[in-house]
Amino acid sequence: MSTLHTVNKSPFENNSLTSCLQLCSGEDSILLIEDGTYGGCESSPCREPLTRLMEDGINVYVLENDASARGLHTFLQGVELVDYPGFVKLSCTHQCIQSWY
Amino acid sequence: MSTLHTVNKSPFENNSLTSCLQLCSGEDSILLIEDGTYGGCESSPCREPLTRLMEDGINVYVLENDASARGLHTFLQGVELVDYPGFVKLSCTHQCIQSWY
Amino acid sequence: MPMKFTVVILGAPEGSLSSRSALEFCHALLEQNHQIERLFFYADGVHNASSLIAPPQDEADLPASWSQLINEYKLDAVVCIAAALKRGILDHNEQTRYEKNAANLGACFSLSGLGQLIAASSVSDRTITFGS
Amino acid sequence: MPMKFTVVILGAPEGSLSSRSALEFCHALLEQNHQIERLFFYADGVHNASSLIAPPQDEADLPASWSQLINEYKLDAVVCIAAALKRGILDHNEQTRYEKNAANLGACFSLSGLGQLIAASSVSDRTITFGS
Amino acid sequence: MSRILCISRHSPYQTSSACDALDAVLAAGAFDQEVSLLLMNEGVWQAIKNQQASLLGRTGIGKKMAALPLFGVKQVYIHTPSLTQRGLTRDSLHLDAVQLVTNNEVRTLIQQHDQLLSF
Amino acid sequence: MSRILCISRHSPYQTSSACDALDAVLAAGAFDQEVSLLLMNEGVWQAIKNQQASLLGRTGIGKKMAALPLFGVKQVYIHTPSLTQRGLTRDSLHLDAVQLVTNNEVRTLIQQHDQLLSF
Repeated sequence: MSTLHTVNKSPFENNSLTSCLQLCSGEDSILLIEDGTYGGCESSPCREPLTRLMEDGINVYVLENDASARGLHTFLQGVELVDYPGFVKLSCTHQCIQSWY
Repeated sequence: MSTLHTVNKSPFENNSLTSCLQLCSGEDSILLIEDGTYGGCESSPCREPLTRLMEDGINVYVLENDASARGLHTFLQGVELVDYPGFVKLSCTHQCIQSWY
Repeated sequence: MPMKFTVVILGAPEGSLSSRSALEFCHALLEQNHQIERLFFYADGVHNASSLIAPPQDEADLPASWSQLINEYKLDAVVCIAAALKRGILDHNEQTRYEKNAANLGACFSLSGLGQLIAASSVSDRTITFGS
Repeated sequence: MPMKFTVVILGAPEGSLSSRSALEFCHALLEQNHQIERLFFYADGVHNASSLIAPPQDEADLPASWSQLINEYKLDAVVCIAAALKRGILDHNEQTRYEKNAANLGACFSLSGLGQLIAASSVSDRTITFGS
Repeated sequence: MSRILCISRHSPYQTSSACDALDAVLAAGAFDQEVSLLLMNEGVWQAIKNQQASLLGRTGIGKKMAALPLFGVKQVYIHTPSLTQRGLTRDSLHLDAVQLVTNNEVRTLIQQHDQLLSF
Repeated sequence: MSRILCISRHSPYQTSSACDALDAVLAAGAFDQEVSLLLMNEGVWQAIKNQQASLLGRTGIGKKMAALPLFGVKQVYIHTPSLTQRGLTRDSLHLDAVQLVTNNEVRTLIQQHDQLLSF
């Protein structure tokens, strides 16, 4: 069983992403939306644990619409961009969805 | 000139208290209200900088009403309890009030 | 394979972005031929059902966009009654019951209990929450 | 020495505690014979002025408590009009202007612009914000 | 019947989140669903002793917590790392019948349920 | 005339806070008050280049920022440690006439103003 974790808070101000990362494993994926997209930046306070999880095979996505709105165009290596149709697909390919907010 | 800093977010989840502590100095005081009262606990993630500031003469207060509501009864050494009339007095004895939320 | 979703909306249209995220997600969901078993507006999300919102011209009108989506796809849009009463969102029944001077629930929404969330979730393939 | 305060309220009565903190603070302020130049309800704080809120019996009724305080001390309670329109809080004028089916602004509040915040603050000894 | 896990991550009073989560869990119980509640992160503050919600005009939340077993809520889980981080122990809690769980056990829990309600 | 400092600490779109702060500053300017704006913490994201608020149906905030000088807003300050922490520099900003300030300079700023508006 796999879980899609969505995170909508900035890790520069809030611990939701840090809490999420402690529970991710196996086939899980992480999708950064809204202010969560700041967490995918190269300067992210969660850079290290995110990189480690990606090396372990966890997929990390950033919602392109929300990142572009914020003027964010470069991300940590390995982070993939998705659009809303991609968000829907991720919701279907994972068995459940945990929202961290 | 002195500033009263109020903080209403828990430092276990949010960085408002950390940000506040970086700006406190001189005659400033800090008042922890609402979920900010969790920040006055002995287990506070801001224990070290809070203790250092208190040693430097910054007064740190916890709003008793909000702490009691949450079942919080023991605090870092040096933290003082105030009630709402005390909150008002602190607002008068400092030249301005910055709310961290 | 089409899937059935329950979508929970916890954010107000103004003062939170999550209502907009939920709306965009629902559009994409329906365009991929998935089904929405129920929209459940809870917590501050109940404000999306207000008929009195008048946003500025250069900003999105989320309550209008929700109503359009609900009407276009004939969606079941339930507003949690307990959350709504606490936040001043009333239909005519509740207006009468609480002796208030107005009702402000949008026409395509209905007030009901949390059982509607549980019932929808239990027959859905996925439940997704858009937090505030 | 009595001081003049401008008090800014940014939190809704439900879904935030800060409206209650502001209310308790105002009570203590007035009991110490300080003056409130103006209460300014802004952002989600405008919901405190809703006349349609019906909270459960075992919970505090903050809009009622605000109205009581405002009436008792004859306070000037201004609700930011731009913030209110975006959140579905209207008086009869705005109801007419935006062709809405109801008005829901409590009787002791008035809708006005941000200039009222600035004007009050500029003649006050202290401005205090209760954030959401 | 679906198995529902409600994850409640917010403090008891600052927002309505904790109360909303409890209401949802009670509703699921009343509907004869197999429902469990997991308190983690700030959510663990909901379970600590000697709270006086009446000071905030919020008496509802304690009553709702007390009602959990009556509504057939299967289990209340508490995330141990969240508890430890806050200097709390099992003795700090006002609920007796709770089960403390590690990160790994939370992962297993999520796998054992059909639907997540995120609060 | 009072000297007003508005401290805006939140990100541009997630809540209405950033926009509310700008509206308050513009109103103060229109009322001929001496008003300055300080962006710090998440607030510094408001000032970065190449934002496309239209993707979120929020075009207002950019226009308001551009209007600051027209309304006689005296100065926009940016908290340098907040900028640095986010991997940003002066070149990342869409505003030209900003002044970067240290923690000590922020303390001095607060002392030079009569009223604080906290957002």
